[in-house]
Amino acid sequence: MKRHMTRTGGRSMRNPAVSCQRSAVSYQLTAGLARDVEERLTVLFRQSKVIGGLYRSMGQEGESVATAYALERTDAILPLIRNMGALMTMGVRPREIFLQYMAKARSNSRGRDLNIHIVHLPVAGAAEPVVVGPISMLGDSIPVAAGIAMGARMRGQNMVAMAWIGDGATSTGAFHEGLNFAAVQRIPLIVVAEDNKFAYSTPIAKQMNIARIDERAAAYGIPHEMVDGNDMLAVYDVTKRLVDRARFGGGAALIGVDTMRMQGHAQHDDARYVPKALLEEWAKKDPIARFRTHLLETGAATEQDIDEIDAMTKRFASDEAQLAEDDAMPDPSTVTRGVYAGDDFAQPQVEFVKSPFRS
Amino acid sequence: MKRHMTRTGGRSMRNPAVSCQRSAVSYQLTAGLARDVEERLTVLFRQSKVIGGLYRSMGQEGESVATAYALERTDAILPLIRNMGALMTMGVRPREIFLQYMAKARSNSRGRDLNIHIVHLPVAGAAEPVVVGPISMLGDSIPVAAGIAMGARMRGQNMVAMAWIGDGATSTGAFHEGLNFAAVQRIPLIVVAEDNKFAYSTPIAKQMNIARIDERAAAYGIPHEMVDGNDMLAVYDVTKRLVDRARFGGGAALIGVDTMRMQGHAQHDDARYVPKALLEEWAKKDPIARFRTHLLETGAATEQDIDEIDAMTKRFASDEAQLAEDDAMPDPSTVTRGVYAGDDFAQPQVEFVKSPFRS
Amino acid sequence: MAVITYLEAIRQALGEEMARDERVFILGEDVGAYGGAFKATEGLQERFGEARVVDTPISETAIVGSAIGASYMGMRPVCEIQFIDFIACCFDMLTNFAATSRYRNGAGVSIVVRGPCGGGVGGGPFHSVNPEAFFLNTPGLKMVEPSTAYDAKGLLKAAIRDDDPVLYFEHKFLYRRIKDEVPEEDYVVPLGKAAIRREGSDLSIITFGAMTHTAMDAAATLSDAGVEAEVLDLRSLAPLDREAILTTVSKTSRALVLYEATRTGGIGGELAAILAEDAFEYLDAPVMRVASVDTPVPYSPPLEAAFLPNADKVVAAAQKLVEY
Amino acid sequence: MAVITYLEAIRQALGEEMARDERVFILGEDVGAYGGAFKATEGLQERFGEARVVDTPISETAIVGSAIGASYMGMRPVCEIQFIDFIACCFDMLTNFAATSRYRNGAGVSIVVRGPCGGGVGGGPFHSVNPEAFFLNTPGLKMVEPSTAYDAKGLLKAAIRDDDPVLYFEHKFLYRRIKDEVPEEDYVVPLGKAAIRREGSDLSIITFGAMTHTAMDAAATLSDAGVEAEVLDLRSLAPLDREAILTTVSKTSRALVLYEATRTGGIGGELAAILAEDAFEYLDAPVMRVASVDTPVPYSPPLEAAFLPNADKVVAAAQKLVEY
Ligand SMILES: Cc1ncc(C[n+]2csc(CCOP(=O)(O)OP(=O)(O)O)c2C)c(N)n1
Ligand SMILES: Cc1ncc(C[n+]2csc(CCOP(=O)(O)OP(=O)(O)O)c2C)c(N)n1
Ligand SMILES: [Mg+2]
Ligand SMILES: [Mg+2]
Repeated sequence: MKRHMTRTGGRSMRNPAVSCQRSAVSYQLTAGLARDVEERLTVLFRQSKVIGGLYRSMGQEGESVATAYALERTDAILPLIRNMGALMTMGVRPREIFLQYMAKARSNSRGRDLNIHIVHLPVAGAAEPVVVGPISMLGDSIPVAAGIAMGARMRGQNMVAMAWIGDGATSTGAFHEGLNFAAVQRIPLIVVAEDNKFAYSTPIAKQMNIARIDERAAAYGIPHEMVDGNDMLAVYDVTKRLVDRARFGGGAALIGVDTMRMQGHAQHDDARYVPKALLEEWAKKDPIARFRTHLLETGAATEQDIDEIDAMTKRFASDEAQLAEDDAMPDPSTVTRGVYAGDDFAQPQVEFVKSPFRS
Repeated sequence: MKRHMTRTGGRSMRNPAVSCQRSAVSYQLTAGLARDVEERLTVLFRQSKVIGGLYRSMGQEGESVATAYALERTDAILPLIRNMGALMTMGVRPREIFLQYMAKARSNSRGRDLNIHIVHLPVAGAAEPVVVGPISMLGDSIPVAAGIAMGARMRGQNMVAMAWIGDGATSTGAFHEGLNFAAVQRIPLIVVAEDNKFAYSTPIAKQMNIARIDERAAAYGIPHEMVDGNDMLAVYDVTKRLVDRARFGGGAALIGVDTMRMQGHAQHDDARYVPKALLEEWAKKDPIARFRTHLLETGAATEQDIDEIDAMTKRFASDEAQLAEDDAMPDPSTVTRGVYAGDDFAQPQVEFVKSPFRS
Repeated sequence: MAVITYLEAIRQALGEEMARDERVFILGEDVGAYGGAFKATEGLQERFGEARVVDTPISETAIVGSAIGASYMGMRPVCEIQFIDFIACCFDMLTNFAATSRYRNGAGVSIVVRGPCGGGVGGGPFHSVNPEAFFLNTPGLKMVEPSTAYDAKGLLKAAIRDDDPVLYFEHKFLYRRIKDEVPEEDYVVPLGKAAIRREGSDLSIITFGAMTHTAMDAAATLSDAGVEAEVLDLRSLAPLDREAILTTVSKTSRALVLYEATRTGGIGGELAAILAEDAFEYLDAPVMRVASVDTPVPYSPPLEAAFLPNADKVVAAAQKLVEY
Repeated sequence: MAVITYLEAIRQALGEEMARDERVFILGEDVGAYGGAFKATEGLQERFGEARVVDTPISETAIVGSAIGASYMGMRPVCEIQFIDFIACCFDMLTNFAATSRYRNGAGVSIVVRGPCGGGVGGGPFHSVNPEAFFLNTPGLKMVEPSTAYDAKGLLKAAIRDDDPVLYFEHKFLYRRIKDEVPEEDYVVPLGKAAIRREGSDLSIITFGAMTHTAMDAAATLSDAGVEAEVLDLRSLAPLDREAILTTVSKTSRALVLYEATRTGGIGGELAAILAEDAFEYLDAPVMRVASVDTPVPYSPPLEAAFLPNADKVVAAAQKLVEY
């Protein structure tokens, strides 16, 4: 398994120089922002301002950020509920997330759909990503992701689509059909399969009989690799290589990430089925803390730099939350509108932020 | 790839003694019977006595027979349309097939369902197999097969279930979900995946991006092996080993068979999309002719023995066809009966023959 | 008699049937140690072991397909679909395999497929569906949906003992909100039988599931205004209790059909057709349908409130109906 | 005007739309060199290349799912389901993903899903289905089913140009049996519009697809007996042409609803409900449904004949209706 840092963030023997062009600090920023946004959501949830469930990616922010970092700004992402990091990396403005979770009128779904179920199909020429949030039926985003990348290819765009999927969701028929189709058609689709040890309460051993989640891809004849998901540099390296390969005609690939869901499935779930020892072990490997250590040890940033970053992301998250809180709830008279074409009404476009979260 | 005979049937270097207890001659009998039954069906089809399509297994009879031979009489089989050989091996009386194809009143489905869509659930203690014919939706029999073997285990029966599946059908979500579940639960399920080069008109290269069909199983962490499907001895050996393993708690396995569909998808299909050279190559490897040569060369049978076998199976097939032809068509007044329990009516049980086709 | 919740009634039915008949077992996602997303199977794995309460992968088609196979071997599987919306992922297995098996080959499929349906809890478009109409045009399936704890228990027991595939929809809004008396001793509520929840002579409200309670609320309001509604709780959606439907409408001459699924193509159509065919002479006014509006289920509370039927909408429709 | 078959009309519509708009492409099983199980796509791969006529694995969910994705990128995919029965295998993708996308996020899904439906050819339980009622309770989908070559071509063109997901059911019994005149020039038959196939004043037969021809045969027989039936061919099943339905029934005061799917839970229920609601005052007799019996589709010809509606059954029902 690919690993760049030692488990607690120190320099490992195999740790090369930071291999991406972008500043290492921006990983820290983005993963921190993802966590801060979710922390704010947790507060809002406790205040009963979030409608329905809240699904946290605590402990997984690193893989989500570092995989998305390997994409170009105009590529396509199909995140699942725990890919807050990917959304932040692609520059989705945090307010969008708060608006969605609070079911507000100006959320991308106008209060019609849950949490990160947002869709952005940029106008031609815009330097924006395609974002297609999930529907709840797990697995379905894989065929759709294949179609996005295939459609883009038909239209002459050199686009890669990236879809994330949980260990549990790899058991669905839709996952199989979609990835197999992508493999046969050499579609530039990157699937990030997240082994976070559980699907709701079900341990991965009841989900699959293979030792490593990336072996799911062996049935499709595509490259697959396992990576320490809490090592952002390693994740980036592996992903970048496979993204480049896909972009230049090499076809689909699957990246297995070894990580851990550090909270319950959703906020209502106290996750008592998770062995304490497992949590303790993974707490030491927290991707953000580890990367902090790495930045300090490599001299890429000082304590003060990082504290400033932390303060900035926290402030940003809370400002954005406030903006969303102040928005109105949807007007009930709009309920029947826009089921079919011709009856569309005011569609709030997803907003993106550029700086300082991405070079 | 496992192979016992040379491609044309001569003794190969690796050819061990016939490794099963049953007489080698019975393979020849059974595969020949399967072909003869289908030949009769072809005649009946031309006479417009078959309702709907006729699907032949020409060229694949060998793998179908030899895989089923590895089962006990009380195991479960879930054949697909091209598994006439398996049905004959388990002793299903040919008349049952003719009755079904001609949609007769006393067919197992009472004229309600197609071709080999028969179901036999033996009464407790009967020395008969469970037979669950397919529904047309490909892939669906894999989860059902898993359930049969799981249910039998729950009831304390030491039963193995065997399901056949085409290369094309391995692309379905149902296949994936069913085999994955069987793998996780260590269910005694043997899947025979038939690479017969085409799914209808679609070549296998458009169906999967792997070189060998058995790699489909790599995603499930179960043993898988590829075998020359037109070499009955090799097929039997590989299958027997995996069946025994499954029976004694080893769990599911997949056998990939390398074979060739020697006619069109169904009788209406002239299969002009199949390269002539491919057919010629495989014609030389006909499993029945090959086994004939093998019997002669090993001295297991004489020309005369085999001619007698041939005459016997032909006569049997045609007698059975005649019995079926003489049966009545269903009474239309029965059409509404038996949708729900309590309204069941005269259910024709599948009949089995014992001798001389199985020891 | 003990007073228990709708959810507890389901849990009791499962536990008692498993104790009564060793062929009964449960399979689904997170049904084991966790006890299911809504805790309907809580404690059952501890009591009956891992072999009889099986945590499955996220594979609805495998869940239902393997249940079919196990039922062929004489077992009586109860499948849990975590939210009934995911039944769409095994639509093929249910409608093509399970529903046709007995008719085709006399091979009955004794499975129950149960799960939480319905809205009103901010579940959004994928956790709120009422799927009965998806299955109503497939002969071979049975469908039930209880509105009380008593029925929840009795119908589930009947479903498990039934020799045909039964879809059992439990309304998640009722899980912990509804409590009623349930006998200590074993009982079943037979499939195919509706129940009068309130007698009345001015109109019939034909409904089921959570909407039964909405109908009762509306009936109380109507009664204050001098209109007496009879409330018929269908309980079974397939087969429908034609006799009970015709009896109430022959008495009141006015029918209001209330269901929570979206209006077009819903079960209300079938009810209207039955009434059109067999109650034409009794009817003094058009059959009225009150249902959700024709959109996906919206998530935001003000939208969902506008989307769903409620007592006010029923009262307004009923008043129109009696004034007709 | 050329006289062409229903099947040829479909093929022409596909070819012309692909020539007209490079965003249109086809995907499905065996649609390429083979030209599809029924040859609806014959010659198209040769003409437009492998990139625009894509042979897929046996993966209905991937077919429809990838079509949704491609449509997000501005393409206009046409999915072929080899027999429409297999649409059950992508029920989830259609009802949950495609149908809700525009409502949820304003992201329209411009796909067509087409395939052969219906019985009468000895296809048995898995190659004969009429699936419209499975989808009628899902807002966001459109559905059409032509009965003539003219409509087959015009409706398919309209479906491809439409910005919403359209299910296009083609009745396999009609493929080579029906021929009629089709203009040389480009035309569409708008979605949502029914057509009167025969005028009459004694009763209205409301139907679509292959049953339109059955209705016409029945109407001819009835006419000989002095009963003049009006035949309304719905063409679009979602949305229904409410106006045309009410207009014909207001004229004849008697409605017979004829559909080939099984009776209970079929589209006839929705039609009866619409009539009950909005034509109550016009109706002089109960709405009658003539449909297939409530069983899986049986395979053997005598059984299938007993199962399906036919002109005799329609005549008998119509006579009862006018005598009412
Ligand atoms: C088809 C389907 N079945 C069931 C569910 C219910 N469900 C929601 S999340 C979840 C667990 C997902 O686990 P995994 O895929 O590992 O992702 P994770 O939550 O661990 O990120 C389940 C079972 C669903 N959303 N879709
Ligand atoms: C789910 C599903 N989709 C499509 C079909 C139509 N169909 C019937 S047979 C066939 C080809 C099957 O090929 P394969 O699985 O390789 O089996 P073979 O015919 O080669 O034995 C297809 C596409 C089907 N039966 N089921
Ligand atoms: Mg997981
Ligand atoms: Mg094949």
